[in-house]
Amino acid sequence: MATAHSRALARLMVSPAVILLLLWMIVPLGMTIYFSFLRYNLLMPGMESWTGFDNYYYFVTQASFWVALKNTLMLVLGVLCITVIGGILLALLLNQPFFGQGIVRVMVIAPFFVMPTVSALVWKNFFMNPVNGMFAHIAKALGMQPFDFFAQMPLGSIILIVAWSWLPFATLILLTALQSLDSEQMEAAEMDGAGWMSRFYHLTLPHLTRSITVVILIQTIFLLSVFAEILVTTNGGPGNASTNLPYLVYQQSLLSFDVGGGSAGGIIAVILANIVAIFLMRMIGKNLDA
Amino acid sequence: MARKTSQTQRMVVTIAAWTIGFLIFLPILWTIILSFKTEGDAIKTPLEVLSAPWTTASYAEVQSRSNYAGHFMNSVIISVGSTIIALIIAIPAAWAMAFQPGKRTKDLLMWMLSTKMMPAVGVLIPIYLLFRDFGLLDTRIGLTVIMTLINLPIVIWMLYTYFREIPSEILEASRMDGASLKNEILYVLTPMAVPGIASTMLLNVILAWNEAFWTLQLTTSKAAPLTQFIASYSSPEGLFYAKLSAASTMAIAPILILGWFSQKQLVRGLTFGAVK
Amino acid sequence: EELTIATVNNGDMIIMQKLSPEWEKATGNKINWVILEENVLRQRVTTDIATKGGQFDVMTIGSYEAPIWGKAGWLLPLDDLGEGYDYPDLIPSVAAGLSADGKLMAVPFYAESSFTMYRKDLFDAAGLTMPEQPTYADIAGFAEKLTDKSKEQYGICLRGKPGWGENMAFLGTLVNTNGGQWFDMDWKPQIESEAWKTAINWYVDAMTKYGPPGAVNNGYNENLSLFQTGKCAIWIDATSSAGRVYDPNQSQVSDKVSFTAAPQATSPEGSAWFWAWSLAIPASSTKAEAAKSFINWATSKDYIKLVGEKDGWVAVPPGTRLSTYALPEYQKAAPFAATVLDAIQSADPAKPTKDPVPYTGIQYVAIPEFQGIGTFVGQQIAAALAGQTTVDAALQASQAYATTEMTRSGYIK
Amino acid sequence: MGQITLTKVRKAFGEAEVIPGIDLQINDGEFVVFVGPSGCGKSTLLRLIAGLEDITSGKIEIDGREATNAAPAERGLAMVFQSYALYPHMSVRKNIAFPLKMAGMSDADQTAKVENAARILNLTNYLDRRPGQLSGGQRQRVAIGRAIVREPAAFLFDEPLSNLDAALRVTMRQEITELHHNLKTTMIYVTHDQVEAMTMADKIVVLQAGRVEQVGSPLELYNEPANLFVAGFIGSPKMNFVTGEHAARHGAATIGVRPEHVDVTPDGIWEGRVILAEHLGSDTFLKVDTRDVGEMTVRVSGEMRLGHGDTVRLQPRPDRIYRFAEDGKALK
Amino acid sequence: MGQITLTKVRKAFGEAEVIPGIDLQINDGEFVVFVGPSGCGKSTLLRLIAGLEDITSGKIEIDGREATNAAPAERGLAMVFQSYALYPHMSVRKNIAFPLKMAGMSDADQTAKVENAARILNLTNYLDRRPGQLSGGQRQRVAIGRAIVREPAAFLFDEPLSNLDAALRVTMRQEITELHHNLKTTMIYVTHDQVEAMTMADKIVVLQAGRVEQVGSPLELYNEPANLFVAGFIGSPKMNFVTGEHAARHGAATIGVRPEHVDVTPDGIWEGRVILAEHLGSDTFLKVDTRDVGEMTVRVSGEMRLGHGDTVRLQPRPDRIYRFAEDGKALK
Ligand SMILES: Nc1ncnc2c1ncn2[C@@H]1O[C@H](COP(=O)(O)OP(=O)(O)OP(=O)(O)O)[C@@H](O)[C@H]1O
Ligand SMILES: Nc1ncnc2c1ncn2[C@@H]1O[C@H](COP(=O)(O)OP(=O)(O)OP(=O)(O)O)[C@@H](O)[C@H]1O
Ligand SMILES: [Mg+2]
Ligand SMILES: [Mg+2]
Repeated sequence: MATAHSRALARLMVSPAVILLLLWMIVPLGMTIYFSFLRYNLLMPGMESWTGFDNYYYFVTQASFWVALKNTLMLVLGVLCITVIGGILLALLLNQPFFGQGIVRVMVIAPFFVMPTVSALVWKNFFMNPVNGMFAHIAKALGMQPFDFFAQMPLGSIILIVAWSWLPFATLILLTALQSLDSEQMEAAEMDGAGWMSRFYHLTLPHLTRSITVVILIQTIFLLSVFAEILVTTNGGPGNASTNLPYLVYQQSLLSFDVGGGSAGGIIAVILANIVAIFLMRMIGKNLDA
Repeated sequence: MARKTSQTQRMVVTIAAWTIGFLIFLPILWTIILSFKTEGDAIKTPLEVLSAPWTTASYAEVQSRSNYAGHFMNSVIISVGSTIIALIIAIPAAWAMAFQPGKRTKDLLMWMLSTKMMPAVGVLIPIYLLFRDFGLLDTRIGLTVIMTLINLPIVIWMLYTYFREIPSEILEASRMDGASLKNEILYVLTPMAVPGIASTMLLNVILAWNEAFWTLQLTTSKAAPLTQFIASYSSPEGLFYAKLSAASTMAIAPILILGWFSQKQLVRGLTFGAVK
Repeated sequence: EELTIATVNNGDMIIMQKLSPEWEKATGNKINWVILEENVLRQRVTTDIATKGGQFDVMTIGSYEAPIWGKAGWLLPLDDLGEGYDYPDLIPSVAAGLSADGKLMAVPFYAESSFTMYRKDLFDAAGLTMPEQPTYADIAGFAEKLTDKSKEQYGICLRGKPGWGENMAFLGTLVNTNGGQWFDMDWKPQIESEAWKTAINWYVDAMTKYGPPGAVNNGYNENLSLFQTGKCAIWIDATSSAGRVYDPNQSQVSDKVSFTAAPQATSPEGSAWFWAWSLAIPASSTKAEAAKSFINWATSKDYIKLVGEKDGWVAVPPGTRLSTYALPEYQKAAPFAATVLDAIQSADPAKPTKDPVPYTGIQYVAIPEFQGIGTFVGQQIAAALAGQTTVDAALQASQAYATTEMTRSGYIK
Repeated sequence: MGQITLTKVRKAFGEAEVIPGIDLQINDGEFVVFVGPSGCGKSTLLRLIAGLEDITSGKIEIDGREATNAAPAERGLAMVFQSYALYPHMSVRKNIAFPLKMAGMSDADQTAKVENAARILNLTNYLDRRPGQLSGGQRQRVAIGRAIVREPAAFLFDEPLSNLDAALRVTMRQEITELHHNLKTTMIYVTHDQVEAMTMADKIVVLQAGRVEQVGSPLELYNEPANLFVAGFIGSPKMNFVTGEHAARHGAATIGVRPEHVDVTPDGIWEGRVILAEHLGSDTFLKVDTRDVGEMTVRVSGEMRLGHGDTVRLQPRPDRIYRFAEDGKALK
Repeated sequence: MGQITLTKVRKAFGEAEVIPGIDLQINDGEFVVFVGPSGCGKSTLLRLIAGLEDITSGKIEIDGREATNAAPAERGLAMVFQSYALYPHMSVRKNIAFPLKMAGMSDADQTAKVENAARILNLTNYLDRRPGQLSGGQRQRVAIGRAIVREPAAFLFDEPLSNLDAALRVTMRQEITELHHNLKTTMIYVTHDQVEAMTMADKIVVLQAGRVEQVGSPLELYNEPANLFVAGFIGSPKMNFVTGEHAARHGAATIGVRPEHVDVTPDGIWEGRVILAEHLGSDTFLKVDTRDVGEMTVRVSGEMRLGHGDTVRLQPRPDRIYRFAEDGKALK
């Protein structure tokens, strides 16, 4: 099905989507780039002036920038590790026959539906709060000092909360993939004398690579811009221990109202995100075509 | 491989699965439980909480303070509306990419996805200015447009992967049968992709429903969805666990129920072409 | 007409929201409430007014914003609220703090200073007495004796959550009374000065030893609930808390609490803060008349009576009108009234520190750049409190940041 | 009604020239089969006729009218695909009615036509099922039904039976033949199974690498293959070829003998050892390794008690020896 | 080395009794084929032998040792699956080496064994490809390679050729036969294609509904089917059955004649009209509608110039008439 007519039609059909996304990318981004070269504080209207690369200079040279960069990566990697490894284990478990499969699946899937603000509030107040939270109550009941999550491991706590939200997603995709594993292949390996571990390592895991890449791609897209969880729990602190790039940009442009600096930060974040994107696409492209 | 899985093994799996499932679900369950307690009881130890009397007072309080119905309707309109618009734009695009692939199709798709990586905070001020100039602040239309744009790449990608599983012979058959392009998409492609479209819709309704940055920034009251509703409870003063729980429960309940009812559909579709 | 009103999710505002149908009924107007947490509210409102988005008809702003925005011409002057609005009755220092160029830019909804709240029962049990005017050294001593972590009883609760309106509010007063200041007369940041070091070291030391766990995340609201549930022996915070800890409906310690002035160290200047949550109308509002009518209602003497009758006299918004403090019902219900009034009247944003400074504001500096600097410094100190960095390092980073910002903004030539 | 003429039809996908230029005339009412090895361009040619691909150059006429640039639906042809290409979400009735609906026919007329087609194809009882609830053969029939109702000028079939199992394939191929008997509409049928080609076609077109090797009736191709390729392609098991001295003796570069034309007799001219004997009861197939002419496949009717390693002598029937020149062309 | 004995083997899936009880003896080195219609339990039986399913009751012995409860890997059997079940992410080399690796063999030994197997199977040039880059036949060979390297006591094949096209099926079936000749290992082969059964087996086991209908060599089954079911199942085209008066005349409830045992002669006893004539060149298949005995399929060697509608007379060969009793049992 490839006549000249149908090819022209195809181009026509993609164009609305392409044009919209192009506008969506170019217009605000263009304005952001423009702002990033201005000294522009929202609280001092009419004082805008051209500053060249100053904003970029200040943004990159502040100590928080490198910390934020590190935190962004830690957050993405941490959540990916937990969700992928946890997701595989959980998918393996749920793929076994057991009583009440449907109900357990409903329970496991639930966190995915909870909005980030709510999940952060729930974890922060009901669980991780060192005085009234459930963990504190349990620690006290066991005669231990309650652990102060957001002070002792701020980034870790956020990783935990975000991972909780994304674990169901990873689990579901991996479970679907597991169910598509050819049972004859497993039987063949069994005939070949492969034990449980060997079968997992030599068959299941390679079978899952495609799905794992997809999980990584999709989650990375969302994890690079984690924001609500930080805003609700730690506000990026203590210090900047849990500030990631989006939050740093938020601080700059919406807490200090330094739109110029924030825009420069935004552009830097876009560039970094695209570096990650290109890197990911390479990996995915290879994996998805195979 | 239907050999006897020993009864004990099955029990072990059952216990493990239930325990883990319960732990994962606990935060939600606990929120629901707390929402039916008084503020005083809600901060006690777990055992005391469970034995405390039940009350719906917090719901009444939350209801009297906020216009839940209004926020709820806005959430529904914005998330469903943006999903439908995204589908209308995405179906033809995905059709073209799946059935008329060119050398650049893959790159195009990846480019689309990469637009999702743009950090929203970085472009808030420009968008705010644009919205102000077009009179879109605090309008459902404005927010719907933003949600559409944010979710469009994912919608296109998901549809693209479903469409690719449809044999192109069927579309050719319809063309031989005299169907115009419109009819081909309307009568053949779309109905065949119904499961895929349904799960795409679900996922995007969920994502739009839970989106908490743009919804908070671009709306105030008339178009404010449930994320705004929950924001007013996010750090209120004094004893507040019960009210916060009630508000949280009310904010997530609709999507949770929708998700549970349609989870088969959702799960079936959540493969992003990863399962061959 | 439909008004959109943005406000903070504090108790007093929630009472206002609950009572607002009375006004709606009386005038036939309708209100859309946008109730947000303080940080989010400030950010939303600022974005909107600075870009002239025109989304709000009435905004709740603080004494920090009112003069700055008033000067920028973003706010509608509010000195014509009509006949019955008894302007002279507003506490003069409060009204002054909300004016720009001699015009009232926002009217106070409630105003507050800071003071010391403590648990009389615990003091008595330990055989301690709180002096009329405590010093920070006294406070540390008391806190030490009253801490019993096994019973979840903490000697002192102070704000730890970073933010210029959160931990820096308290820390500002602590620095001031230690003789420190934000900037010298040349706008050079003074954050690495001895006064700062003394103050912050006292704070970190006291909080680590006698404070509750998780203090870095405790803002005003968290501390309030800690105190209300009897977990704190001493709490230095806003005077507006008085009603809340004294209200038996909210507080488990209502009958065990006493109040006194904010502690001092070496200098009395700026030892207690000044803050007023106030209502203002953006200059761009197209519904100014209705908005004024609402503001008039919500800050009037009648409103105060209404709250007193409906929600109890302890709950009335404090610190705005002299007449409130003259009401016998209020004096009876709120024995702390005099202390509070005293604190508010003596807090003078115009003379915040021992040495002269080029700015106004006790716990803040009334320039636009302050929000960014204050937030940054707040975070650094929170990091020090959490033990992730040292006090010296935190102050050094803060000094560097503030210097950069002030240089960029052209204050430092 | 159903005459198709291809003139110098050429098709290239980018660089790759798949069909270098074909002239072909298909007459009204004929059953034409395209055969050839995989990848030789059978499907491509069919799709060019259908209009699903653009031709690179050349001309297609249908019933004397130029159709080179007509859209698929305008050509009045119907196609049955290898995978059936049924619409899985529609009932059988709707599937069959789909082309009529697209043509804007009234509901009543649609029903009448669909029921008539269902009767012809023995599908009346299945009209309300979905394709997923049908067996392979029934699905195939629905696909044909969808083609029939349009009363096309010609039917195009692309390996319509290759997804069916052996037994069903036999039945369906007889049904299609019968259908052609009844409808007498032109049919173009692509297959790579030469049994199908032999049993169904009025005219077989043998393709190789996009070129027509020979056109003719099945028995013409069997009896007088134009060249080595056709000789080897038509007939099962494959014709045995002998080159060298033994061929030269017949004045040819290569000679060919079909397995069924070799007899096992004690006085055969070629001696060899049986390396494989397949006993089907009805026939015995032998693979014989001869010293003189290499491996020979032989078909013997009925049972022959021979096994691996036995020595036999083979005798080709002299009137059944095919001769080919150096360039592969058949010698008369 | 490769002797398998089943004693009273019974298998039920929950309520459904799939195999009600089978006794079977497979000797060392034999090539045994299980045939039967779809769903008759062939795969199940094979999987019981492999150990991939538990037997419900009964006993399985391999080389005289009880293996009823042994794990699949312990039984020393190798299996080749219908879908090949290759490991898609491993190279051919790794696929073949996998069982050796699992057995903990040294790398050098693995390489040697793999290369030897590759040589036997003509896979040497493909060792570094992935299964996805191979043709169907090559994949099948890899699957066999994986079985060979283990030097199993017996090979189990479950319809190994049913995914291949007709021509390839013929080649592969000859390759497997040859492999058996060379290795002389016991092979158990499941198929529902009776041509495969006839050409490959030393011994055919005909199953129906989980029951053994007949066990014997291919020609035994062809010549002396034990009952109607076997008679109809073995032979292609299918045997023609006649009941009623004509059968009674032979003292049987039913008589059967194979298509290849009916001659077309002017003095045949049954007269009929040709309703279908398929000319393959080598043979002609006729479907004849007779007044006396219904539809008859007839195979004539070579070409016979008959077409649709011609009238013919048919004569069954008297020594080739099979007779069956009321209950389907063959009469001697
Ligand atoms: N869209 C295409 N782009 C590039 N090459 C193509 C395309 N379609 C077919 N070809 C090439 O054209 C040649 C002929 O393909 P075609 O499908 O017509 O063969 P065929 O005879 O139908 O084979 P088969 O019997 O396997 O179906 C093949 O070499 C194929 O690779
Ligand atoms: N796991 C199972 N659970 C229940 N019934 C089963 C199971 N496996 C097979 N059966 C049933 O057992 C019977 C025999 O199945 P089996 O797969 O052995 O047939 P087969 O002879 O191999 O058929 P085919 O030729 O189609 O492969 C069938 O009726 C099937 O439905
Ligand atoms: Mg083809
Ligand atoms: Mg089977």
